[in-house]
Amino acid sequence: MIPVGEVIGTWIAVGLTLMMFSFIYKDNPAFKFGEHLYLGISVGYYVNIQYWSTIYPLVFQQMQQNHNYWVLIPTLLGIFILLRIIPSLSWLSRMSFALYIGGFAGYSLPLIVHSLLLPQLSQTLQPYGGGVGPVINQIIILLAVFSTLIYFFFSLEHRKTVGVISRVGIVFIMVSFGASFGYTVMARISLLIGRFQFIIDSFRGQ
Amino acid sequence: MGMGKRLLACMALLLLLPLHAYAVPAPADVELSDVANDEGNAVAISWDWDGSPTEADQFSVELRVNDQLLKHFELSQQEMQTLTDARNWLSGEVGTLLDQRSSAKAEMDQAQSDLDQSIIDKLPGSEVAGLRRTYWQKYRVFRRLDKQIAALQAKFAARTYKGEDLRLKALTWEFLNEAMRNGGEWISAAAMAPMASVGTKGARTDLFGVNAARRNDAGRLYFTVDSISVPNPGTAASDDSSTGLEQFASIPINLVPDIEYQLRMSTYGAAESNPMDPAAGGGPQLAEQISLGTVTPRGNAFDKSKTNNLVFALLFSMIILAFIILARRNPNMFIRRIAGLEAVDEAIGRATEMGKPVMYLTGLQSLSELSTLAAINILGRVAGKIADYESDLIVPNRDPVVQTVAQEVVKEGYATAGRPDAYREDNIFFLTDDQFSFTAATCGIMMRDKPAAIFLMGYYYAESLLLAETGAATGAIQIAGTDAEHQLPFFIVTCDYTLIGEELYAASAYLSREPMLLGSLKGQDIAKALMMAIILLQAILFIFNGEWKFFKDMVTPL
Amino acid sequence: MDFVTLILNLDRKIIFGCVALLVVWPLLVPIQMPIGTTPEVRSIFSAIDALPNGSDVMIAADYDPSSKPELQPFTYSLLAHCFEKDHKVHILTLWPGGPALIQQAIEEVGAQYGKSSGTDYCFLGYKPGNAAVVGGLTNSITGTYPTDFYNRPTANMPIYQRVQRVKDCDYIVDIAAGATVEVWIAFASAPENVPMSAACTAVSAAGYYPYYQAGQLDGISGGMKGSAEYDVLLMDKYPNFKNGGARIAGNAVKGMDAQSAVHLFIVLSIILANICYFIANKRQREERRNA
Amino acid sequence: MIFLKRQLPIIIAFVAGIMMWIRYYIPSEVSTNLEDGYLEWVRIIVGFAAILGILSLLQHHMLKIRMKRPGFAFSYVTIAAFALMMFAGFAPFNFPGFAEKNMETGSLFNWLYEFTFIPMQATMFSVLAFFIASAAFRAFRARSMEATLLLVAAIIMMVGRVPIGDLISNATPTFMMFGNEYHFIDFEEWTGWLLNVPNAAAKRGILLGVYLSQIAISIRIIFGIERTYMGGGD
Repeated sequence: MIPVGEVIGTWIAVGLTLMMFSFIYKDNPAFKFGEHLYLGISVGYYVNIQYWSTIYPLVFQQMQQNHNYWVLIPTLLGIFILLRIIPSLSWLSRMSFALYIGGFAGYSLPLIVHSLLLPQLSQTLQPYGGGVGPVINQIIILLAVFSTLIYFFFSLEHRKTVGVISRVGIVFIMVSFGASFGYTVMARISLLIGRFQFIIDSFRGQ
Repeated sequence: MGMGKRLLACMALLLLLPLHAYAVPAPADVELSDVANDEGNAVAISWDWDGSPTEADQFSVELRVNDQLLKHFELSQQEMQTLTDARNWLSGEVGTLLDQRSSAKAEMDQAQSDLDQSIIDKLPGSEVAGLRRTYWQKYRVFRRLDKQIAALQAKFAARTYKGEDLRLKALTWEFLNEAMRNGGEWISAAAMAPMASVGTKGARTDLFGVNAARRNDAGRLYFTVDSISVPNPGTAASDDSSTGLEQFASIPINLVPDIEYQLRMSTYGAAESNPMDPAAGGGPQLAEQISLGTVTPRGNAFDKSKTNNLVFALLFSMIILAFIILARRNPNMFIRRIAGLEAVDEAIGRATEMGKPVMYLTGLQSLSELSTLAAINILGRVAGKIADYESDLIVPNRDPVVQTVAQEVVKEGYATAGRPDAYREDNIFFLTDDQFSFTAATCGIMMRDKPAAIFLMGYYYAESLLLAETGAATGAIQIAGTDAEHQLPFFIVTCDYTLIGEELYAASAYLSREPMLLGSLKGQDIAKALMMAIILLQAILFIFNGEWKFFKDMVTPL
Repeated sequence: MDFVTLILNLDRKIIFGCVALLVVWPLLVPIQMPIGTTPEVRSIFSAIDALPNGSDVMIAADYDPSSKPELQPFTYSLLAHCFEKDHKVHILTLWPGGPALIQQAIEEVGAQYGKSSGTDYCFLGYKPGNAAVVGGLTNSITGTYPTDFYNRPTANMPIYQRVQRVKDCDYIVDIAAGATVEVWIAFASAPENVPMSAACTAVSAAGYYPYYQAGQLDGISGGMKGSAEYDVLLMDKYPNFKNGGARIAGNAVKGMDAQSAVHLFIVLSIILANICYFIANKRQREERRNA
Repeated sequence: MIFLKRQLPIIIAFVAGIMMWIRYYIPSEVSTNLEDGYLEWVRIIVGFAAILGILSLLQHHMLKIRMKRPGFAFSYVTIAAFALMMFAGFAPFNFPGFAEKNMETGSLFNWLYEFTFIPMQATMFSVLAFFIASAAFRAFRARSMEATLLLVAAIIMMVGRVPIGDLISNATPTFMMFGNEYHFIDFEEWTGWLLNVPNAAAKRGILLGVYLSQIAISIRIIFGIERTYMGGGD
């Protein structure tokens, strides 16, 4: 026996899928309906998730079960953010943003240096060796990193030597963008395959 | 507070950090020291080892239980009372519920298998429906009991004030006490590990006063101990059935700072068969027991392994700050011309000619992101120009906070251009938080309003192509600028002009000539030059001598 | 209108039609092309496989329905692999759209392997704040997630008696549709020294190669192809997996024919368009010379 | 008042930023607790910030309906869908035929998620496949050296990373070099090199710049030079 809710649901899902696909033909009322429905559903979904996964456990449960009333301070700061829609009180939200963004700037600064900047820099300084092929690759990497950095160097006009090096930089940048593009095509096609798979499965009754 | 004063305050705070090191003497070939970690509870051991270690060479570290340690874990009278009370209360409350729950579970499982069977047997619908109803009844009974028990256990945790901590503490004390009583005071501190697995991250020499062992240095091994492993004494015998609190096999307990530990290391030679598998008959063969000496882990006021981080973070920050100050004095700093910016006027002019609006997107990230800020900066300039040309400006937003700021910036832009009356607040609106409903809605607006020029600035995700391709299909001039490198290829392919990566920031500095942006950009350039110098110098060093790794060591994080 | 102008001014709806056809056809009539595996995916597989049975694996499934076809198969295969090896799984998401998808996956695979929540795995759910959440996990998992997705207190769970923070986990896998891989590297993997791999959408895969190159990521799986490769590896090593339910095995494998077909079509159409473009250019030049 | 509106936020940002920065270098329990507490606060604040979006959205659609702007009827759809989702998530009673708890598998909330949200979002995303194909066809021309490079790299990736690439590689003849056997066309090898060498290196160059920008913005925020995030006005 197949559950009724799932059957109805699947057909609704197929209908909505086709409705959204109609956009590629042209903008039409069916798509507009779908677009607005999606908007409402998504916002409703996010409110629920935010409430049940953050505000409820971190604020209400903390106060009820652990009698931890410290959470009232961030709650108040959170409410300050909501005051942004009232122009005369919107300045209160600055306190919240100052704490959140200011603190986070300080929090992430050393971590960026430690986890991202230094390892990437250090990796460019690998000792050379391991045969002809690897050494050539290492030289290419060195050249690419250096010339890309030159391309994004804004204190010098791109003329003469700098122009040549930055041109080399743009070559590497373009190759890397090409790789990204190729990979992205793959991603998008997969998504389409997933969708068609769903429609086919629904029609086959799987 | 002026910026200079803030800078001074920062320096003062940093100077307040007292730096101290602490080490305890040990046998000649073994070096013991406290290492800085968050709780000040780690001990570093490095020692000489003949020959190169292999996977087969095992070792373990043990420590001797002492009174100090026991005392640390001893429960106070009051704590003991709290724990016993809470346990008694819980077993009283939960006792019968537990039995009820297990019988309810059995009933539910039975009902479920009946239901499954009925579906497999293709029984008539009414019977299946009846069974399904029964199953759901049983399920609800079980869920209710389960919820009650969980609530009581949560209350238990609340009653004992961090109840779990207290339980662990009690269990640990029991174990340590047992170890003391049995005379076998040596307990395992680190699980047995293959010798070859020890070492540090990468190779580096002594820098900034941190001496980590070198992997290339064949005979020197490096290892840290930060916890003792306490097997739960009650695992098999008493499975806490009266309270329903689940049991566990062993607990890692962090070393306690400021207590003196006596350490011993046992090494095991390779066994004939798999040394880690007692069933295979081999078992590790104890080779040697080395007394390591005593050591007291202390929390350091400064984590020395993070010295190079501090140096670089401060250096880069100071360069950037210094250039911002310089730029305030002299805002005419040179920044190279950025292709694509000339097109801005052209695009806006065309919109005016055609009598169509201009659309400006600030990206999909929140206001805290750099790219959004840059986009908003450029928006301010663009708004001013649009006000001059008397076109309409549409700005859909994904983030409500960005929306409010965008409104203010555009209003200001119109006011500066002397046309505050032309500003229409509801043209800068919030759509939705969700990425694809935002994209769908924006594409819808593009198709309906057919803007003559579209600016795609800020950070974009997968919707980049959808937006840019829809825009291209409507025939608009498109200028994109993003630091989202994944999306850049699409903008390059579909848009008329694209600002690549940091060019977006440079453009916002170039257009606004704001000292903050200019100086910061200049500072980054200098930092970049520094990095390029390091890369080049290290490469030259390598050419002369492959062993010279000064710069590499300097930037390798520990 | 001759062929060249026709191609250059081709209505895009024709291309849309071709793409749709090339996707649907191989799905209806599979060819089953053999799937090769790449070193990037093999290293994820062997990293998970090399962990001793019963290790703790933290899985961050940071995606939502929009990337479901690319990443959901990977989540299924990874979970199956972990449970096959009796690893303890800590799974969570930094994306608000994610929880329901993970719930589907973990409940289905968990049931298949007879694993129970709280003991063998814990589904921690969603918390907003990206780096703030990851940073919190490095201090205390149960502190950051006092309750799991089902609102049960985590502190009592047997799984969290041994594991207290990220550092106690043996491995991290980020299944990411967005830029969360950097967050996991910067705030968890690198500072806590826990090895990590990433399975990401094919879009971002190329962008993570610097980290792979620098050894900050053990492996990268890109998109549906990566998932298919993982399935192939899993089926090679654990033959019983092949029979272990159609939903898990080969979900991504099925799509690979269509993937190849459309890729080939796009490549050929680009080449064709470029040839026409050159001919048209040449013609224009000639006309100008003649004029 | 000016102090509260202008100076105070800057002071808060400065103190919080410096504290969180220095905390990183200090290994102690206080510093861990500081980090822990701060991160928890941030999680709560961010949770509230999300609600702001909803308020603005509703405001926008209400206004649209009140002013009877073109297409205002669709705003009813949005508001109704939102109300339905809220009802499903917050209703204090069980829905007949659905699971009892509002987030559980089989609940009305989950049903709506699975059969409306997932298909619509996934479809919206998959429409990209068509667009990417047409964009590749229309815009991908070897106009300049840069464009040609992008094109060639993309084509190698597109063919090389799907099963058909393996088929092509294995079909080409082989030759011997340095004692190893190589295929004349070996897509796996080529794509691997492309990704690991030029791609990784160029991305690294870009990333190094990006990290510096992030450091710069952090510094600017901490020292109160960057104030855009606070919004304009007085």
